[in-house]
Amino acid sequence: MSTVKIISFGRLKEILGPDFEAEAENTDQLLNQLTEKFPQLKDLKLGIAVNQKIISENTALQNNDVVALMPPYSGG
Amino acid sequence: MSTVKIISFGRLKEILGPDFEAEAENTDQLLNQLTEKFPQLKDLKLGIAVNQKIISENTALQNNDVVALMPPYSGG
Amino acid sequence: MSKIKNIFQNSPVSPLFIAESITKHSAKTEIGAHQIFLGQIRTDEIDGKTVKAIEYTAYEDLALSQMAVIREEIFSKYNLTCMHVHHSLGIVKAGEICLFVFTSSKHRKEATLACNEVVERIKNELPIWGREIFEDETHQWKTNQ
Amino acid sequence: MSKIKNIFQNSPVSPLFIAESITKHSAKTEIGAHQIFLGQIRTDEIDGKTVKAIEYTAYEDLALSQMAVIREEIFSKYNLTCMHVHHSLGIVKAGEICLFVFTSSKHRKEATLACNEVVERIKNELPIWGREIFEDETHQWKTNQ
Repeated sequence: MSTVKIISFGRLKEILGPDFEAEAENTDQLLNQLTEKFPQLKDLKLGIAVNQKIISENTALQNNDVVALMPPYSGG
Repeated sequence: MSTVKIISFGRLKEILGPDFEAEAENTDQLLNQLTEKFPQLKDLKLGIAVNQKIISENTALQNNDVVALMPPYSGG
Repeated sequence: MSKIKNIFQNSPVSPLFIAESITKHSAKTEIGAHQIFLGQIRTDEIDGKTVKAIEYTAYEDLALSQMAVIREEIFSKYNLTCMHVHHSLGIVKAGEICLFVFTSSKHRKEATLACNEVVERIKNELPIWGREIFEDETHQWKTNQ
Repeated sequence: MSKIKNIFQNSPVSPLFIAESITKHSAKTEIGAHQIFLGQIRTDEIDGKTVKAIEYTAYEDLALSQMAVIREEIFSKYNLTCMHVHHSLGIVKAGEICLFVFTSSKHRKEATLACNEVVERIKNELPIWGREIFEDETHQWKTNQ
Protein backbone atom coordinates (compact mmCIF):
# COMPACT_ATOMS: atom_id res chain seq x y z
CA MET A 1 0.00 0.00 0.00
CA SER A 2 1.22 3.44 -0.90
CA THR A 3 -0.02 6.73 0.42
CA VAL A 4 -0.71 9.11 -2.44
CA LYS A 5 -2.08 12.60 -2.83
CA ILE A 6 -5.26 13.05 -4.89
CA ILE A 7 -5.80 16.30 -6.74
CA SER A 8 -8.72 16.99 -9.02
CA PHE A 9 -9.92 19.60 -11.47
CA GLY A 10 -13.02 21.12 -13.02
CA ARG A 11 -16.23 19.18 -12.52
CA LEU A 12 -14.31 16.48 -10.65
CA LYS A 13 -13.10 18.94 -8.04
CA GLU A 14 -16.72 19.87 -7.34
CA ILE A 15 -17.34 16.21 -6.53
CA LEU A 16 -14.11 15.28 -4.76
CA GLY A 17 -13.48 18.56 -2.97
CA PRO A 18 -10.05 19.77 -1.85
CA ASP A 19 -6.90 17.65 -2.28
CA PHE A 20 -6.70 14.65 0.05
CA GLU A 21 -4.66 11.52 0.70
CA ALA A 22 -5.55 7.93 -0.13
CA GLU A 23 -3.96 4.52 0.07
CA ALA A 24 -3.74 2.23 -2.91
CA GLU A 25 -1.35 -0.09 -4.72
CA ASN A 26 -2.20 1.06 -8.17
CA THR A 27 -4.45 3.43 -10.08
CA ASP A 28 -7.18 0.87 -10.81
CA GLN A 29 -7.52 0.09 -7.13
CA LEU A 30 -7.57 3.78 -6.33
CA LEU A 31 -10.32 4.46 -8.87
CA ASN A 32 -12.42 1.64 -7.47
CA GLN A 33 -12.13 3.07 -3.97
CA LEU A 34 -13.02 6.54 -5.16
CA THR A 35 -15.99 5.35 -7.19
CA GLU A 36 -17.34 3.58 -4.13
CA LYS A 37 -17.05 6.75 -2.10
CA PHE A 38 -18.25 9.08 -4.92
CA PRO A 39 -20.71 7.13 -7.09
CA GLN A 40 -21.14 10.10 -9.46
CA LEU A 41 -17.67 9.33 -10.84
CA LYS A 42 -19.11 6.30 -12.64
CA ASP A 43 -20.81 8.44 -15.26
CA LEU A 44 -17.91 10.77 -15.93
CA LYS A 45 -15.09 10.59 -18.42
CA LEU A 46 -11.84 11.06 -16.57
CA GLY A 47 -8.13 11.20 -17.35
CA ILE A 48 -5.39 10.39 -14.86
CA ALA A 49 -1.91 11.79 -14.44
CA VAL A 50 0.58 10.36 -11.97
CA ASN A 51 3.28 12.86 -11.04
CA GLN A 52 2.30 15.00 -14.05
CA LYS A 53 2.57 12.12 -16.48
CA ILE A 54 -0.65 11.12 -18.19
CA ILE A 55 -1.28 7.39 -17.94
CA SER A 56 -3.60 5.20 -19.97
CA GLU A 57 -3.14 1.85 -18.23
CA ASN A 58 -3.19 0.63 -14.65
CA THR A 59 -0.08 2.04 -12.97
CA ALA A 60 1.65 1.04 -9.74
CA LEU A 61 1.73 3.80 -7.11
CA GLN A 62 4.58 4.80 -4.78
CA ASN A 63 4.41 6.71 -1.54
CA ASN A 64 3.99 10.46 -2.12
CA ASP A 65 2.88 10.08 -5.71
CA VAL A 66 0.51 12.80 -6.85
CA VAL A 67 -2.50 11.44 -8.71
CA ALA A 68 -4.46 14.00 -10.74
CA LEU A 69 -8.03 13.26 -11.82
CA MET A 70 -9.03 15.33 -14.82
CA PRO A 71 -12.30 15.68 -16.71
CA PRO A 72 -12.17 16.29 -20.50
CA TYR A 73 -10.31 19.50 -21.29
CA SER A 74 -12.20 22.61 -22.29
CA GLY A 75 -9.61 25.35 -22.67
CA GLY A 76 -9.57 27.98 -25.40
CA MET B 1 -12.17 53.26 -85.36
CA SER B 2 -12.78 54.23 -81.77
CA THR B 3 -10.74 56.60 -79.69
CA VAL B 4 -9.97 55.02 -76.34
CA LYS B 5 -7.99 55.96 -73.27
CA ILE B 6 -5.07 53.72 -72.29
CA ILE B 7 -4.12 53.46 -68.64
CA SER B 8 -1.40 51.19 -67.33
CA PHE B 9 -0.01 49.96 -64.03
CA GLY B 10 3.10 48.67 -62.36
CA ARG B 11 5.91 47.59 -64.66
CA LEU B 12 3.72 48.42 -67.68
CA LYS B 13 3.37 52.02 -66.62
CA GLU B 14 7.16 52.31 -66.59
CA ILE B 15 7.11 51.24 -70.24
CA LEU B 16 4.00 53.03 -71.49
CA GLY B 17 4.27 56.19 -69.41
CA PRO B 18 1.31 58.40 -68.46
CA ASP B 19 -2.21 57.73 -69.72
CA PHE B 20 -2.73 58.47 -73.43
CA GLU B 21 -5.26 58.03 -76.19
CA ALA B 22 -5.21 55.54 -79.05
CA GLU B 23 -7.43 54.54 -81.94
CA ALA B 24 -8.46 50.95 -82.49
CA GLU B 25 -11.49 48.82 -83.36
CA ASN B 26 -10.85 46.13 -80.83
CA THR B 27 -8.42 45.07 -78.14
CA ASP B 28 -6.38 42.73 -80.34
CA GLN B 29 -5.77 45.54 -82.83
CA LEU B 30 -4.86 47.87 -79.99
CA LEU B 31 -2.37 45.40 -78.53
CA ASN B 32 -0.71 44.92 -81.91
CA GLN B 33 -0.29 48.67 -82.26
CA LEU B 34 1.14 49.00 -78.79
CA THR B 35 3.53 46.10 -79.22
CA GLU B 36 4.87 47.70 -82.38
CA LYS B 37 5.49 50.94 -80.53
CA PHE B 38 6.75 49.28 -77.33
CA PRO B 39 8.50 46.03 -78.32
CA GLN B 40 9.22 45.21 -74.65
CA LEU B 41 5.53 44.36 -74.24
CA LYS B 42 6.10 41.14 -76.19
CA ASP B 43 7.87 39.47 -73.28
CA LEU B 44 5.43 40.52 -70.59
CA LYS B 45 2.35 38.86 -69.22
CA LEU B 46 -0.49 41.32 -69.30
CA GLY B 47 -4.16 41.46 -68.33
CA ILE B 48 -6.69 43.82 -69.90
CA ALA B 49 -9.74 45.51 -68.44
CA VAL B 50 -12.15 47.54 -70.56
CA ASN B 51 -14.16 50.01 -68.51
CA GLN B 52 -13.15 48.14 -65.34
CA LYS B 53 -14.27 44.78 -66.65
CA ILE B 54 -11.56 42.20 -67.10
CA ILE B 55 -11.68 40.62 -70.55
CA SER B 56 -10.10 37.41 -71.78
CA GLU B 57 -11.02 37.53 -75.48
CA ASN B 58 -10.77 40.09 -78.24
CA THR B 59 -13.29 42.83 -77.45
CA ALA B 60 -14.78 45.55 -79.63
CA LEU B 61 -13.97 49.09 -78.46
CA GLN B 62 -16.26 52.14 -78.36
CA ASN B 63 -15.31 55.77 -78.24
CA ASN B 64 -14.23 56.85 -74.74
CA ASP B 65 -13.67 53.34 -73.50
CA VAL B 66 -10.95 53.07 -70.86
CA VAL B 67 -8.54 50.22 -71.53
CA ALA B 68 -6.36 49.21 -68.59
CA LEU B 69 -3.18 47.22 -69.16
CA MET B 70 -2.16 45.32 -66.07
CA PRO B 71 0.86 43.17 -65.27
CA PRO B 72 0.39 40.16 -62.92
CA TYR B 73 -0.87 41.29 -59.54
CA SER B 74 1.49 41.42 -56.58
CA GLY B 75 -0.51 42.82 -53.69
CA GLY B 76 -0.37 41.61 -50.10
CA MET C 1 14.78 19.54 -22.12
CA SER C 2 12.87 22.43 -23.58
CA LYS C 3 12.61 25.64 -21.63
CA ILE C 4 9.22 26.04 -19.96
CA LYS C 5 7.51 29.31 -20.89
CA ASN C 6 4.47 30.51 -18.99
CA ILE C 7 1.35 30.93 -21.12
CA PHE C 8 -1.08 31.79 -18.32
CA GLN C 9 -2.25 35.16 -17.04
CA ASN C 10 -4.92 35.99 -14.47
CA SER C 11 -6.78 38.42 -16.70
CA PRO C 12 -8.32 38.63 -20.14
CA VAL C 13 -5.97 39.26 -23.07
CA SER C 14 -6.16 42.99 -23.81
CA PRO C 15 -6.13 44.36 -27.37
CA LEU C 16 -3.34 46.70 -26.29
CA PHE C 17 -1.20 43.73 -25.28
CA ILE C 18 -1.82 42.25 -28.73
CA ALA C 19 -0.76 45.53 -30.35
CA GLU C 20 2.44 45.58 -28.28
CA SER C 21 3.14 42.02 -29.24
CA ILE C 22 2.73 42.87 -32.95
CA THR C 23 4.92 45.98 -32.57
CA LYS C 24 7.76 43.92 -31.09
CA HIS C 25 7.96 41.98 -34.35
CA SER C 26 8.68 45.00 -36.55
CA ALA C 27 12.39 44.58 -35.85
CA LYS C 28 12.28 41.01 -37.17
CA THR C 29 12.39 41.96 -40.82
CA GLU C 30 12.75 38.37 -42.01
CA ILE C 31 9.02 37.95 -41.16
CA GLY C 32 6.58 38.29 -44.02
CA ALA C 33 3.41 36.84 -42.46
CA HIS C 34 1.73 36.86 -39.07
CA GLN C 35 -1.26 34.73 -38.21
CA ILE C 36 -3.23 35.48 -35.07
CA PHE C 37 -6.06 33.53 -33.47
CA LEU C 38 -8.16 35.06 -30.71
CA GLY C 39 -10.73 33.21 -28.65
CA GLN C 40 -13.51 35.48 -27.37
CA ILE C 41 -16.13 34.61 -24.75
CA ARG C 42 -19.57 34.20 -26.32
CA THR C 43 -22.91 34.91 -24.66
CA ASP C 44 -24.14 31.42 -25.49
CA GLU C 45 -27.72 30.71 -24.57
CA ILE C 46 -28.32 27.31 -22.98
CA ASP C 47 -31.82 26.25 -21.90
CA GLY C 48 -32.91 29.87 -21.80
CA LYS C 49 -29.96 31.00 -19.68
CA THR C 50 -27.21 33.28 -21.01
CA VAL C 51 -23.49 32.81 -20.36
CA LYS C 52 -21.99 36.01 -18.93
CA ALA C 53 -18.44 34.78 -18.26
CA ILE C 54 -16.20 31.76 -18.21
CA GLU C 55 -13.94 30.95 -15.28
CA TYR C 56 -10.83 29.07 -16.38
CA THR C 57 -8.72 26.82 -14.20
CA ALA C 58 -5.80 24.64 -15.24
CA TYR C 59 -3.43 21.99 -14.01
CA GLU C 60 -0.76 24.58 -14.63
CA ASP C 61 2.44 22.55 -14.30
CA LEU C 62 1.17 19.80 -16.56
CA ALA C 63 -0.29 22.31 -19.05
CA LEU C 64 3.01 24.16 -19.32
CA SER C 65 5.02 21.01 -19.89
CA GLN C 66 2.48 19.82 -22.49
CA MET C 67 2.70 23.23 -24.15
CA ALA C 68 6.49 22.95 -24.25
CA VAL C 69 6.12 19.66 -26.13
CA ILE C 70 3.63 21.20 -28.56
CA ARG C 71 5.95 24.16 -29.11
CA GLU C 72 8.88 21.91 -29.87
CA GLU C 73 6.88 19.77 -32.28
CA ILE C 74 5.43 22.77 -34.08
CA PHE C 75 8.86 24.35 -34.52
CA SER C 76 10.27 21.14 -35.92
CA LYS C 77 7.31 20.73 -38.29
CA TYR C 78 7.00 24.33 -39.53
CA ASN C 79 9.62 26.88 -40.44
CA LEU C 80 8.47 29.58 -38.00
CA THR C 81 10.26 32.72 -36.90
CA CYS C 82 8.32 32.81 -33.66
CA MET C 83 5.25 31.67 -31.81
CA HIS C 84 3.48 33.13 -28.78
CA VAL C 85 0.61 31.69 -26.75
CA HIS C 86 -1.39 33.38 -23.98
CA HIS C 87 -4.34 31.82 -22.16
CA SER C 88 -6.36 33.49 -19.42
CA LEU C 89 -7.13 31.91 -16.05
CA GLY C 90 -9.85 33.11 -13.70
CA ILE C 91 -12.94 34.92 -14.85
CA VAL C 92 -13.16 36.22 -18.41
CA LYS C 93 -16.34 38.10 -19.28
CA ALA C 94 -18.38 37.84 -22.47
CA GLY C 95 -16.74 39.87 -25.24
CA GLU C 96 -13.30 39.56 -23.64
CA ILE C 97 -10.45 37.53 -25.08
CA CYS C 98 -9.27 34.34 -23.35
CA LEU C 99 -6.82 32.92 -25.90
CA PHE C 100 -4.18 34.59 -28.07
CA VAL C 101 -2.07 32.49 -30.45
CA PHE C 102 0.44 34.33 -32.62
CA THR C 103 2.69 32.67 -35.23
CA SER C 104 5.07 34.37 -37.65
CA SER C 105 7.05 33.11 -40.62
CA LYS C 106 8.81 34.22 -43.77
CA HIS C 107 6.02 33.02 -46.06
CA ARG C 108 2.35 32.84 -45.29
CA LYS C 109 1.67 29.11 -45.44
CA GLU C 110 3.83 28.13 -42.47
CA ALA C 111 2.39 30.71 -40.05
CA THR C 112 -1.15 29.88 -41.13
CA LEU C 113 -0.87 26.10 -40.81
CA ALA C 114 1.06 26.35 -37.55
CA CYS C 115 -1.44 28.76 -35.96
CA ASN C 116 -4.33 26.51 -36.81
CA GLU C 117 -2.59 23.40 -35.49
CA VAL C 118 -1.50 25.09 -32.26
CA VAL C 119 -5.05 26.26 -31.50
CA GLU C 120 -6.38 22.78 -32.19
CA ARG C 121 -3.78 21.18 -29.92
CA ILE C 122 -4.29 23.72 -27.12
CA LYS C 123 -7.99 22.88 -27.05
CA ASN C 124 -7.42 19.13 -27.16
CA GLU C 125 -4.26 18.59 -25.16
CA LEU C 126 -3.92 21.22 -22.44
CA PRO C 127 -5.47 20.45 -19.05
CA ILE C 128 -7.57 23.61 -18.84
CA TRP C 129 -11.22 23.76 -17.82
CA GLY C 130 -13.86 26.39 -18.42
CA ARG C 131 -16.79 26.95 -16.07
CA GLU C 132 -19.57 28.78 -17.87
CA ILE C 133 -21.24 31.23 -15.51
CA PHE C 134 -24.80 32.23 -16.33
CA GLU C 135 -26.41 35.55 -15.59
CA ASP C 136 -28.29 34.01 -12.64
CA GLU C 137 -24.91 32.90 -11.17
CA THR C 138 -25.58 29.19 -11.82
CA HIS C 139 -22.96 27.46 -13.92
CA GLN C 140 -22.15 24.50 -16.11
CA TRP C 141 -18.86 23.02 -17.25
CA LYS C 142 -17.86 23.93 -20.77
CA THR C 143 -17.23 21.10 -23.20
CA ASN C 144 -15.06 21.52 -26.30
CA GLN C 145 -16.65 20.29 -29.50
CA MET D 1 -25.33 45.61 -56.06
CA SER D 2 -23.09 45.23 -53.07
CA LYS D 3 -21.94 48.30 -51.21
CA ILE D 4 -18.36 49.26 -52.06
CA LYS D 5 -16.16 49.56 -48.99
CA ASN D 6 -12.74 51.15 -49.22
CA ILE D 7 -9.86 48.87 -48.22
CA PHE D 8 -7.00 51.21 -49.08
CA GLN D 9 -5.02 53.58 -46.89
CA ASN D 10 -1.96 55.66 -47.72
CA SER D 11 0.07 54.43 -44.75
CA PRO D 12 1.21 51.20 -43.14
CA VAL D 13 -1.31 49.40 -40.91
CA SER D 14 -0.45 50.36 -37.34
CA PRO D 15 -0.64 47.88 -34.45
CA LEU D 16 -2.76 50.41 -32.58
CA PHE D 17 -5.31 50.42 -35.38
CA ILE D 18 -5.43 46.62 -35.13
CA ALA D 19 -6.00 46.88 -31.38
CA GLU D 20 -8.83 49.34 -31.91
CA SER D 21 -10.37 47.07 -34.49
CA ILE D 22 -10.25 44.13 -32.05
CA THR D 23 -11.70 46.27 -29.24
CA LYS D 24 -14.69 47.23 -31.40
CA HIS D 25 -15.67 43.57 -31.53
CA SER D 26 -16.04 43.13 -27.78
CA ALA D 27 -19.65 44.30 -28.02
CA LYS D 28 -20.41 41.54 -30.52
CA THR D 29 -20.77 38.80 -27.96
CA GLU D 30 -21.97 36.23 -30.47
CA ILE D 31 -18.36 36.04 -31.69
CA GLY D 32 -16.24 33.19 -30.35
CA ALA D 33 -13.28 33.28 -32.73
CA HIS D 34 -11.22 35.92 -34.52
CA GLN D 35 -8.66 35.12 -37.15
CA ILE D 36 -6.19 37.80 -38.22
CA PHE D 37 -3.66 37.76 -41.01
CA LEU D 38 -0.95 40.42 -41.23
CA GLY D 39 1.43 40.87 -44.14
CA GLN D 40 4.74 42.46 -43.10
CA ILE D 41 7.43 43.83 -45.43
CA ARG D 42 10.50 41.59 -45.45
CA THR D 43 14.09 42.66 -46.04
CA ASP D 44 14.50 40.12 -48.82
CA GLU D 45 17.94 39.90 -50.31
CA ILE D 46 18.04 39.65 -54.10
CA ASP D 47 21.35 39.43 -55.96
CA GLY D 48 23.15 40.91 -52.98
CA LYS D 49 20.75 43.85 -52.63
CA THR D 50 18.38 44.27 -49.71
CA VAL D 51 14.75 45.36 -49.97
CA LYS D 52 14.13 48.34 -47.68
CA ALA D 53 10.50 49.09 -48.62
CA ILE D 54 7.70 48.24 -51.01
CA GLU D 55 5.71 50.90 -52.83
CA TYR D 56 2.18 49.73 -53.57
CA THR D 57 -0.06 51.06 -56.30
CA ALA D 58 -3.47 49.75 -57.35
CA TYR D 59 -6.17 50.12 -59.96
CA GLU D 60 -8.31 51.28 -57.07
CA ASP D 61 -11.79 51.30 -58.60
CA LEU D 62 -11.37 47.85 -60.09
CA ALA D 63 -9.76 46.52 -56.91
CA LEU D 64 -12.63 47.76 -54.77
CA SER D 65 -15.29 46.26 -57.01
CA GLN D 66 -13.36 42.96 -57.13
CA MET D 67 -13.09 43.07 -53.34
CA ALA D 68 -16.87 43.61 -53.08
CA VAL D 69 -17.38 40.43 -55.10
CA ILE D 70 -14.94 38.50 -52.91
CA ARG D 71 -16.67 39.80 -49.78
CA GLU D 72 -20.06 38.73 -51.05
CA GLU D 73 -18.83 35.27 -52.03
CA ILE D 74 -17.03 34.75 -48.72
CA PHE D 75 -20.12 35.75 -46.72
CA SER D 76 -22.30 33.39 -48.69
CA LYS D 77 -19.79 30.54 -48.28
CA TYR D 78 -18.91 31.00 -44.60
CA ASN D 79 -21.06 31.85 -41.62
CA LEU D 80 -19.11 34.95 -40.56
CA THR D 81 -20.09 37.68 -38.12
CA CYS D 82 -17.79 40.16 -39.81
CA MET D 83 -14.81 40.65 -42.05
CA HIS D 84 -12.43 43.59 -42.42
CA VAL D 85 -9.68 44.14 -44.98
CA HIS D 86 -7.07 46.91 -45.07
CA HIS D 87 -4.28 47.22 -47.64
CA SER D 88 -1.65 49.94 -47.73
CA LEU D 89 -0.81 52.01 -50.79
CA GLY D 90 2.35 54.05 -51.19
CA ILE D 91 5.60 53.24 -49.44
CA VAL D 92 5.63 50.66 -46.64
CA LYS D 93 9.00 50.11 -45.00
CA ALA D 94 10.54 46.79 -43.97
CA GLY D 95 9.03 45.62 -40.68
CA GLU D 96 5.81 47.56 -41.28
CA ILE D 97 2.45 45.98 -42.03
CA CYS D 98 0.88 46.31 -45.48
CA LEU D 99 -2.11 43.95 -45.21
CA PHE D 100 -4.60 43.31 -42.41
CA VAL D 101 -7.36 40.73 -42.86
CA PHE D 102 -9.70 40.15 -39.93
CA THR D 103 -12.53 37.59 -39.87
CA SER D 104 -14.81 36.72 -36.94
CA SER D 105 -17.34 33.96 -36.41
CA LYS D 106 -19.19 32.06 -33.73
CA HIS D 107 -17.02 28.97 -34.04
CA ARG D 108 -13.40 28.82 -35.01
CA LYS D 109 -13.50 26.90 -38.27
CA GLU D 110 -15.43 29.49 -40.28
CA ALA D 111 -13.23 32.46 -39.34
CA THR D 112 -10.08 30.44 -39.98
CA LEU D 113 -11.06 29.09 -43.40
CA ALA D 114 -12.50 32.43 -44.49
CA CYS D 115 -9.40 34.39 -43.44
CA ASN D 116 -7.15 32.07 -45.36
CA GLU D 117 -9.31 32.18 -48.48
CA VAL D 118 -9.63 35.96 -48.40
CA VAL D 119 -5.84 36.44 -48.16
CA GLU D 120 -5.34 34.02 -51.04
CA ARG D 121 -7.91 35.81 -53.18
CA ILE D 122 -6.55 39.28 -52.35
CA LYS D 123 -3.12 38.22 -53.57
CA ASN D 124 -4.46 36.57 -56.72
CA GLU D 125 -7.39 38.72 -57.74
CA LEU D 126 -6.86 42.33 -56.70
CA PRO D 127 -5.08 44.64 -59.17
CA ILE D 128 -2.39 45.80 -56.76
CA TRP D 129 1.31 46.02 -57.55
CA GLY D 130 4.34 46.15 -55.30
CA ARG D 131 7.57 47.83 -56.29
CA GLU D 132 10.43 46.52 -54.18
CA ILE D 133 12.83 49.33 -53.38
CA PHE D 134 16.41 48.35 -52.54
CA GLU D 135 18.75 50.15 -50.20
CA ASP D 136 20.61 51.66 -53.15
CA GLU D 137 17.29 53.14 -54.42
CA THR D 138 17.11 50.79 -57.42
CA HIS D 139 13.95 48.71 -57.63
CA GLN D 140 12.30 45.64 -59.08
CA TRP D 141 8.66 44.65 -59.42
CA LYS D 142 7.43 42.19 -56.82
CA THR D 143 5.96 38.94 -58.06
CA ASN D 144 3.58 36.85 -55.97
CA GLN D 145 4.51 33.20 -55.72
